[in-house]
Amino acid sequence: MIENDITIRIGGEAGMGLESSGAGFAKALVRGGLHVFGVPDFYSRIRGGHNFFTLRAACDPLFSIADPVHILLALDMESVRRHIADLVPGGAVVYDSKDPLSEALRREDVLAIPVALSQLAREIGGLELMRNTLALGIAAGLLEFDLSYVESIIRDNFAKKGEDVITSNLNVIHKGAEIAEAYKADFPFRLHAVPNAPQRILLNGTQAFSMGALAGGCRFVSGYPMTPGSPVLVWFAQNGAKYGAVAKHVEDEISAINMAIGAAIMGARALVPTSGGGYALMVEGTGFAGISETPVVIYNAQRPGPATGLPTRTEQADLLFMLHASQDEFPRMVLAPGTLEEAFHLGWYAFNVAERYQTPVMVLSDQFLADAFRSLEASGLDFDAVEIDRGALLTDADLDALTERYKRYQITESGISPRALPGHPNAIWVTESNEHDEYPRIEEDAQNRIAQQSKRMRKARPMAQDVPPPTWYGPEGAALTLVCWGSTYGPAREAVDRLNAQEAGAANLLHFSGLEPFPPTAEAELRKAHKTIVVEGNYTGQLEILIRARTGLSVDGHVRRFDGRPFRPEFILAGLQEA
Amino acid sequence: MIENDITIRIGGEAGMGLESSGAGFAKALVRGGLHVFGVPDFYSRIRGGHNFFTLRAACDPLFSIADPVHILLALDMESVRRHIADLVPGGAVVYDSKDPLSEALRREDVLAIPVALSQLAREIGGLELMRNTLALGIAAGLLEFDLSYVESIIRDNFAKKGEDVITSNLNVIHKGAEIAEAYKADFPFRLHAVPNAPQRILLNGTQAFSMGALAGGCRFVSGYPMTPGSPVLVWFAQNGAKYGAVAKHVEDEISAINMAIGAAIMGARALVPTSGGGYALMVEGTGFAGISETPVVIYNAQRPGPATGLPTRTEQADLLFMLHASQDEFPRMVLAPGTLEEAFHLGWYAFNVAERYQTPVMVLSDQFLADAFRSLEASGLDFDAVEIDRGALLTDADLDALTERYKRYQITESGISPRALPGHPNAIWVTESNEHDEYPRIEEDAQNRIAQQSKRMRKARPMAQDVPPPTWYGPEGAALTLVCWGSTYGPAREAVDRLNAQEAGAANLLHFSGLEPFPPTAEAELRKAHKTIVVEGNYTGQLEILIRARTGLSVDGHVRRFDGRPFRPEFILAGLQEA
Amino acid sequence: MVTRDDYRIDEKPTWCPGCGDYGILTALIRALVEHNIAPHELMIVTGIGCGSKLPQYMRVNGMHTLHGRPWPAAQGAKLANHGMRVIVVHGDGDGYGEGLGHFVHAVRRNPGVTEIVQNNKIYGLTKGQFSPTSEKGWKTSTSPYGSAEEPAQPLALAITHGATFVARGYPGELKHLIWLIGEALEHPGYALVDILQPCVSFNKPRAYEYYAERVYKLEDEAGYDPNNRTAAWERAQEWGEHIPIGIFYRAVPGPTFEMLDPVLKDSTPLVKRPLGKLGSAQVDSLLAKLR
Amino acid sequence: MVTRDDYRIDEKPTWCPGCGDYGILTALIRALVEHNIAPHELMIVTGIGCGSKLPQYMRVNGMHTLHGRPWPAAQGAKLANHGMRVIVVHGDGDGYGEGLGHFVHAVRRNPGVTEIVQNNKIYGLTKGQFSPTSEKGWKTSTSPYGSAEEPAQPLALAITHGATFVARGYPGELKHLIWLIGEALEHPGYALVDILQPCVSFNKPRAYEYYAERVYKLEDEAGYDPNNRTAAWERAQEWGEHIPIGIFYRAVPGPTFEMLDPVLKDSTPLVKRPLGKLGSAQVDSLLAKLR
Ligand SMILES: Cc1ncc(C[n+]2csc(CCOP(=O)(O)OP(=O)(O)O)c2C)c(N)n1
Ligand SMILES: Cc1ncc(C[n+]2csc(CCOP(=O)(O)OP(=O)(O)O)c2C)c(N)n1
Ligand code: SF4
Ligand code: SF4
Ligand SMILES: [Mg+2]
Ligand SMILES: [Mg+2]
Repeated sequence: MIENDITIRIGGEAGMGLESSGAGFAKALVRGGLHVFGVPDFYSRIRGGHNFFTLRAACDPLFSIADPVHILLALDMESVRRHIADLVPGGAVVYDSKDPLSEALRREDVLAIPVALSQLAREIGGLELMRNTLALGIAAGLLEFDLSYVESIIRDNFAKKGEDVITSNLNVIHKGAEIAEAYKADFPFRLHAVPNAPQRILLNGTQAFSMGALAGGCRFVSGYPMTPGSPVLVWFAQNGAKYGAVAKHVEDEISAINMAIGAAIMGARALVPTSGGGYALMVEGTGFAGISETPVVIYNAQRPGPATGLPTRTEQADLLFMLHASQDEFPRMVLAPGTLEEAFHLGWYAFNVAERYQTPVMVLSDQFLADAFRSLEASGLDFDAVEIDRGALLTDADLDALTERYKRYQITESGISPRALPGHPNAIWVTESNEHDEYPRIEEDAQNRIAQQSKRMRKARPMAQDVPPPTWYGPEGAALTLVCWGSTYGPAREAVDRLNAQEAGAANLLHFSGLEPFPPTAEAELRKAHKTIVVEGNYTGQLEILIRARTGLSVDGHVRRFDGRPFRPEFILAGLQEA
Repeated sequence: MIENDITIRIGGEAGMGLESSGAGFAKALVRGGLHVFGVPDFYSRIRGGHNFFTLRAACDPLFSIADPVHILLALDMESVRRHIADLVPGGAVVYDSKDPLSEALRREDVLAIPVALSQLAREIGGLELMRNTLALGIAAGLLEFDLSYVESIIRDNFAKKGEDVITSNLNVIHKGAEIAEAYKADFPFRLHAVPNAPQRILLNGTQAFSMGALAGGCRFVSGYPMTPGSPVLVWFAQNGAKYGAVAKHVEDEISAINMAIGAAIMGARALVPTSGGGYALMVEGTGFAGISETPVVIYNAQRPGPATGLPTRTEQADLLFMLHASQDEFPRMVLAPGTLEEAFHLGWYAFNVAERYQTPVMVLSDQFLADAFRSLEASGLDFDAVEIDRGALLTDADLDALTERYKRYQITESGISPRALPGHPNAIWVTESNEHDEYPRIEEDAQNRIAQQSKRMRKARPMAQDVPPPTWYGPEGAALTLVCWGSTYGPAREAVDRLNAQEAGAANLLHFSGLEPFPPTAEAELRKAHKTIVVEGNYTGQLEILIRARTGLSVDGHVRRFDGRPFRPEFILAGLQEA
Repeated sequence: MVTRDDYRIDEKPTWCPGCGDYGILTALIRALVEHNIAPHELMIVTGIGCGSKLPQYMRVNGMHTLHGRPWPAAQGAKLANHGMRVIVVHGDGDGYGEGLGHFVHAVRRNPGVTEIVQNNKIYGLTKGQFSPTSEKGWKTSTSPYGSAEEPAQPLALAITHGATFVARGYPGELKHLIWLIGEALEHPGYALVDILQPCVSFNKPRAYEYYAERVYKLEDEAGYDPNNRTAAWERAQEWGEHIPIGIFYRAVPGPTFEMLDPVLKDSTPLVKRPLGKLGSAQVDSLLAKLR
Repeated sequence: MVTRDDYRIDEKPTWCPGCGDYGILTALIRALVEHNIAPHELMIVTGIGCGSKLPQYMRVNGMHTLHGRPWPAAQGAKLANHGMRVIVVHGDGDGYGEGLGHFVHAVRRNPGVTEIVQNNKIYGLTKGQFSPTSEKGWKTSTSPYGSAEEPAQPLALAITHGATFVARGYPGELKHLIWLIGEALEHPGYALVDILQPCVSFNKPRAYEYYAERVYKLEDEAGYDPNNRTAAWERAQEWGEHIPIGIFYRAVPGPTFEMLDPVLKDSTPLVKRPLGKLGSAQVDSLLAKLR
């Protein structure tokens, strides 16, 4: 019996409810004390097509899914076709017996479990849609996973729908487990609950970032729906009001960023969630925030492009775009969380940096990080560590004491000008998108331009001290260093673990979550590596380009992926063979 | 008597007609066989403020204005205040005698010529506005420039307004020359016409680029007014119809680029002229052109930003922005003409490249290049060299012969897919902004994504062969190499000339007019230099960053300017002291 | 003779079963066939949304552009080749939300383009957020407390800005819809056909049953005069128990945007003209201004 | 008591002598003073254009934003601090051209914001191109053959989309304009004052003389009922020999966009609330959903 590290894949059409039942089952596993990593793979359509949800569970913390699948729950024949090859020898495929498995789809080394999924779901649960639940019940049964955890989730999730719904779901689950009984003996994998594990949480990057932002004082969110960025907008629309955060779905992205700027000038911590194509429409507004020194946080959950591209898939190809977006120059910070913990942390940290330096801060996520679920200790979202630092913000008392005309854009050594929020009689001023003097008056004089542009650009120096430095994972001085940024951290970390398991000290990982200003320590850290391979999700190697632009250093190789699918450890390991 | 290289500056308020009279006078100088370089310096307002126009003339070709001024025509006291210090010893200031020159504004070594400019203009010409003409008449008189050239311009320019207007202008000019008589003896500078010089032309970068584009088959221009890009839109609106080019001023920049894309898909060579802030709104459209492989030419006349910035001034700070604009990646070409000749040449060349590689081509100009006037031989606009190469465009005959379903995005070795224009019964296809297969159908499959994204990106390889390589000016193997891009060529060239005049072989110049794909020869050329100083108009040193990103090379120093004013040779030379 | 086969393609729509977009696709193809318009003579320009995938599901030239931007692309296409027929198709979020500005500006120009709107009063493809045509108070994932906006009035807006053919259809009345689209196609100027499109996944309260009970045809109302602009404007805003479909307003259009262009007026389409080097007389006329 | 001195600043407008923007600035300040609104209680949000420089020429809080984008910034400002009065000021090119979409969407929301438009029917700052409100056939540098577009109908459009205060003023009738702006400021919801603004540099045919001969006040017309929406819509489109100014439409507004927000409704402005860390009960309620 293999007890740890089990992967279940459930596949079917859009509209079959894969995501919610997958997430529910994942929660049950977490309640059972297991660690979970879950990744949805969805087409950009509402019904039909082929979607699947991959759920990996283990006793140890997980940072990625992995390739081999132990149980395939195929709600349609397409799911068998696509995924049968991914099953490990000894794995099981559950499929609807209404369609027989063709010869080509049979595997000798795989346990075939034909079940009248739809029919039984209808008969027992009353709804064909419950075939997910039935299939998951079979999986639980095969794995000998304690059904009480699944039951508790069903009770919680359907509490509002009443006892009848709960009962029929429970019946379906039990039916599944009952069916599994007959096959268990031939199935060598188990996933037993870990009895006294701490109570963990299960969430995705959208939730981690949103909660971080909320904790960091984000009180104004304006956005326009765009996958995979809009879940943050939806999160705030649905949860924000309770905590005093206004969330508006507005007419377009141009409006979203300019509303946020208007709100931020008034003093609200403001966020615009979007994806790359939506961000493209925010470029002019970003420059306005830059010259007007307005703190706004821009969240871009990247997806493959250009243009509409692959709306529901993942990529990391907006780095250099965000870094240079807008005509002319101004300081900005670009952050890219690699884990849920970082997504939470940078979620609140971004607002401090934005207000401290009075400039736009960009958080680069991607569909993988935004949508993938992971279990973690509740302390992983470190609410206690949250600080709210509003930077050089003048208080009413400061303003009461003001005797001269307030200078919103005062020239200072640091480049940071003490900031007054509108409303005080002693600080009356006009936010300017034209070049301006200190008050600000519109001013075209050359010396003034030099003074104001230099003042703004000077802020980049202290900002560089506040940008998160790249961090190491794995043994010091390893023969091979993987270099990555953002969401690639998880799969790269597991790749490193596997390399070191083969050969101790073989590999380590240097991860960038701060990209602009380029971390001052980065060059020294990179020079520590013996051999550097950059692992990133784009065609041209944008981190590699950035490293060369900032340090002149060339790396030794790369593993890149740009097919819209997230990295997996196996992909990286295979890529290393060629890199 | 100093005979060559004379600079006249005329200053006054917006609305006084400085630009048109300055340009008229410049034309007269050109008709007189002289070379001319003229630069307007304007505030972003319609009336009032302080504008000036600097006109340099010489027997030899000019590539820049220079600092010292020989004649200051001050239509108001502000002009004296601002520019009196710029006069060379022995220079002259003409000002309106209605306001006396204060002690502080007097210079012992400068010839003061108080004239009742407004009053005389009214009395003789009937219009106060003619004081420009009067002042220019005085300048002509002082310089002993043959008035017949000025007269010929007046006759041509006012031909439509009738004899009366012509006569009063002529009277005013003659009055000016007559006034000058009394001062000539004390004024040591002359600008005699060069009798048998070839008939030259006088134009600015806007005109050079527009004519190049028109000659290159540009037949569709959609734009939205934005200084300093809109003059190209206006040029086409006013001149295009005669040559069959449609020009539309549309509701915004988003519309402009998407209209151009629509027109380009149908087969028209399409251009969008704008400035950085307008381009910011075209970023999403650029990506659409990228993924749909639509040839469009984007013209950005840069101005200082961010946001509204300094609307009527110059800078070169949009390079990295344009180079990375849009989410995800696709090949593009970025061109930056350094001279009028190049503006013309790249004007038509851009359309060939765009169609050859079916992708956006960006032409980076700036306010300096767009607005500055220069004389050149008519052959400088080499209409004979123009070629129209539409790339892999299928003819009706090709399409008639088609037996299979047409594949718009056929996978090819070069990445270029033969292109059909819509309308033929054998080639029916849908332009896609989603990722797609060859036909194209919308397709999310991973292998297909790899195939299509790689196909598009592959085009960058042959494109690199078509990007203009950096060019040398000055002696080979010089001790110092100035490196520049775009409009900085002229002033940098003159700086090099001056350095070499001091010490033969002291300096040369490496000029980039092609920036993306990064010219394959660039690294080798840069390695030829002993000491490299990058001269560019932005704060962070964008070409310098690009050079490091592409080659790993660090340059030895830089001279940068970001105050909204164009480079002048003196500024570069002074900067070299510090670099 | 154009037949339905000419428009047939081997591609199954990815729309949800029961989606109103199927009916719109059918009606469009049938109107095109009835009016003898061949696929290669036609360019269908769409935005991004469920409905905007339409040109993928018929054999036709198309431009599947950007969210909110079909109008600019369509106008560019029409100006470049006014010999081709251009139809703009988009959803309510696309053309009345992100692209509302383009819509109004396009109407003002009277381009020779037909506009067909899949108005399901919801964002379908992004999973059901409220749209500009959602009713006030509508609860969705981004408006859990109800939308706080008056719905946009695209028909009234088009009437206000000089449109001369403004209609509303409903795929539950397929024949009527085919007829409407046909009339729009024959209209010698800009024509709008807004369509009540049931979205069975995200806008269940506005599904077929809802409309079936409420729609009535203006054509069936004896006194209704589609030439009365003010009455049309008022009727375009009627909503609730009774929902009018049919031709709200129809008048004789002026010259189209294309035909007002000095280059295109009564002349060969731009892309059909030879593209060669400038002649020496042309070069001279350009240089003459610079001397 | 607020006085004119409170709004005085030592800054000479850069507008052309004779520009209609001077009169609008005067009228605005006088209305603010008459209605006792102090500069620090006020935020004036403008776009980019000649007129949009206005907040530089009075002592007031302002946001001089981007071309076409004053509305989004203004709505963000109002939502963040509904305790402050927000006025949007922009030109016709700005708010009815580049920003037309934002305008319509803003009107639909009924924000508690007053909108004042310097409508000179031309692009002033970029030197005289035709604008969305230019008459059809208008010749400018970008329309040498005459503009080919029907003018936008901003007043009719606002009426169509639920606006409850829609007026037009003219700086040549300064007292009337002051009164109009004052009425708009007192209106408890969105209010629009579109202003016929002479541009002496680029729109000479639409200078003071032209309007002086043609404008008439709706208030002077006995039978005019500003509560009749359809009549207001019709009148809003009258143009030519007679040009109406005054209040076209006025009705009782519903709750504003701000007051429909669950967080803001009848409560302290957002930015006046303390910004602290989440309490442990709040953290628990967030985490509870993840278990
Ligand atoms: C610039 C941009 N913003 C957002 C999106 C995401 N998006 C795709 S479709 C859509 C809404 C579609 O709604 P609608 O136009 O009504 O079409 P439907 O799906 O209802 O047919 C959105 C917001 C996008 N593709 N591009
Ligand atoms: C995105 C963008 N496009 C274009 C411009 C250039 N621009 C500045 S003002 C203006 C037009 C102004 O017209 P209007 O709003 O009517 O104001 P007016 O000058 O007439 O008062 C334009 C096009 C800009 N600043 N930003
Ligand atoms: S989500 Fe709605 S609009 Fe989209 S395909 Fe499904 S039913 Fe049609
Ligand atoms: S150009 Fe016109 S709108 Fe602008 S300041 Fe001058 S008169 Fe006023
Ligand atoms: Mg919709
Ligand atoms: Mg205007």
